[in-house]
Amino acid sequence: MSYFNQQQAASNQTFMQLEHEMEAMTDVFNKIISSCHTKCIPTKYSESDLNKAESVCVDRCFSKYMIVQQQIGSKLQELSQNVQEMNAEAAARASQ
Amino acid sequence: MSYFNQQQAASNQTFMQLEHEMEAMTDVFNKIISSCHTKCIPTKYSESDLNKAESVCVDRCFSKYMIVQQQIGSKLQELSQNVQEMNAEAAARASQ
Amino acid sequence: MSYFNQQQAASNQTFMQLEHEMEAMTDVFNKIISSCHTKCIPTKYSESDLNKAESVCVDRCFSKYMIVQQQIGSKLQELSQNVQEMNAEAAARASQ
Amino acid sequence: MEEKQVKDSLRLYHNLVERCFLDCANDFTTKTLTAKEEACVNKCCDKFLKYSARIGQRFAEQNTAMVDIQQQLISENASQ
Amino acid sequence: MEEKQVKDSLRLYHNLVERCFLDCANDFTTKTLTAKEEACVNKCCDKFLKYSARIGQRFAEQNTAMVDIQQQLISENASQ
Amino acid sequence: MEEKQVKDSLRLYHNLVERCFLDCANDFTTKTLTAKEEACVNKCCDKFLKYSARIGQRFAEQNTAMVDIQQQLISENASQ
Repeated sequence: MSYFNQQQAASNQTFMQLEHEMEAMTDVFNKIISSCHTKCIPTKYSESDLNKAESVCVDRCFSKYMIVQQQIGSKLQELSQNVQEMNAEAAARASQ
Repeated sequence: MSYFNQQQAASNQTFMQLEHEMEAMTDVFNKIISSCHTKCIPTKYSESDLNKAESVCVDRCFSKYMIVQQQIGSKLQELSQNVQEMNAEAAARASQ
Repeated sequence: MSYFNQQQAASNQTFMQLEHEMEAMTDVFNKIISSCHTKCIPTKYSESDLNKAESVCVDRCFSKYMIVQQQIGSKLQELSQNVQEMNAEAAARASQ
Repeated sequence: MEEKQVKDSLRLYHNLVERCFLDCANDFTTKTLTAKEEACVNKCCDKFLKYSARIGQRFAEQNTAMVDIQQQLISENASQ
Repeated sequence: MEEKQVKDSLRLYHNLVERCFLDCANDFTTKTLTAKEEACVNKCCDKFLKYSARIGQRFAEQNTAMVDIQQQLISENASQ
Repeated sequence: MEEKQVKDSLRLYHNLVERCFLDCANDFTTKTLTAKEEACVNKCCDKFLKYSARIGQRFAEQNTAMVDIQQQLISENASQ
């Protein structure tokens, strides 16, 4: 593969990753929209505005959602590292 | 771009639009199916037929869904026109 | 179409079918995950483990989901055969 | 286009299974469906097919005018 | 990318319609919206747009740092 | 195929976050998780992983026969 082709492939990959990340971001955004609506917006609709109490709840809800995402993300990463290490050990033992 | 290519591009665009519209239509159809089921069909399932009361409810439910879609569509179009006018004014002021 | 091209087309078709089936399988898997969670896992989360009662419920839930899928699948297939036979009869009558 | 039809049919099927399972399967002391659950699934399925056919009919009536215009636009485009 | 924007806008629109329909339409003795239902839909729609703009703002603040890094990576890649 | 795996993993992750958030976060007088909420999220996550592994196992058992037949069809096709 020529230098040019390598660059091309690398930037295609970056583009693909970006696209996937943007799709995942849209997905997360929609999940937050629906979750925090359930938590903070009463379905009576007595007024058009987002009142003070609702606004505060929305900000806290967003913040908590991010923290849960972070917490579970770390947990999954840890788990996946443990699995990889176990696989590596098993492979090392098998090749002896 | 040749005349032929222009025609080709135009009909491709029409096709793409049609595809998007058909996807959106399927999406709307599925949302109506699930919404009006919630509103009109009791989950006891005492009979296989759609009885008179359920049928009437389904027709009214469909009609109301279309009206809500229309009402919100008009609202969003109005909003988007206001934003476009504001942008146009800002651009005009900036170019003076 | 050459013999090679036919083989190529046939294996592309098999690949496409496989892809569709895998997508459908992922979809079914996610529906079971969400349905049996609703049926078997209380949202109190008093412990990290899946206890005995929950595990038994999960196995039965999975089994029942498969049976419902089978039952409805047979029903739909029967219906679609009836429609095809009616169409075939109508076509035969029309061509006389 | 045909591919889309297969996908839509599969989606209808799997949504129907999920709905009737959620509405009808409520006894997890057994591994197979009880007679009551099985009867419920049959009625749920029959009623849903009639229900969605009715919505489909209303939807088609609603869209007829719109689709007519689009078909015309396409055939004009094709005949140029 | 523009195609994605059209798709996302349509999705927002259809989700908004579904939400306000479910929350506001509750009287199926009539074929058209009652005055009460219509008022509810208007408030539901206005409030939802303000609500989702607020979430969008928080989301953008959150993502700014991350996107900055990505943009830098891409421009370095492009300039080589 | 690998792309599909990444997509499926991301989907699992985001569904898990949404579920545990909805089931565990209930106190919006604070901006960070309370100790009780954090413990709930941990248990929710652990239990869900065990739960989905169990369903996955049942699902795999169910599909083994079907996939065997498909694999055979493909290898016959490839060897011609």
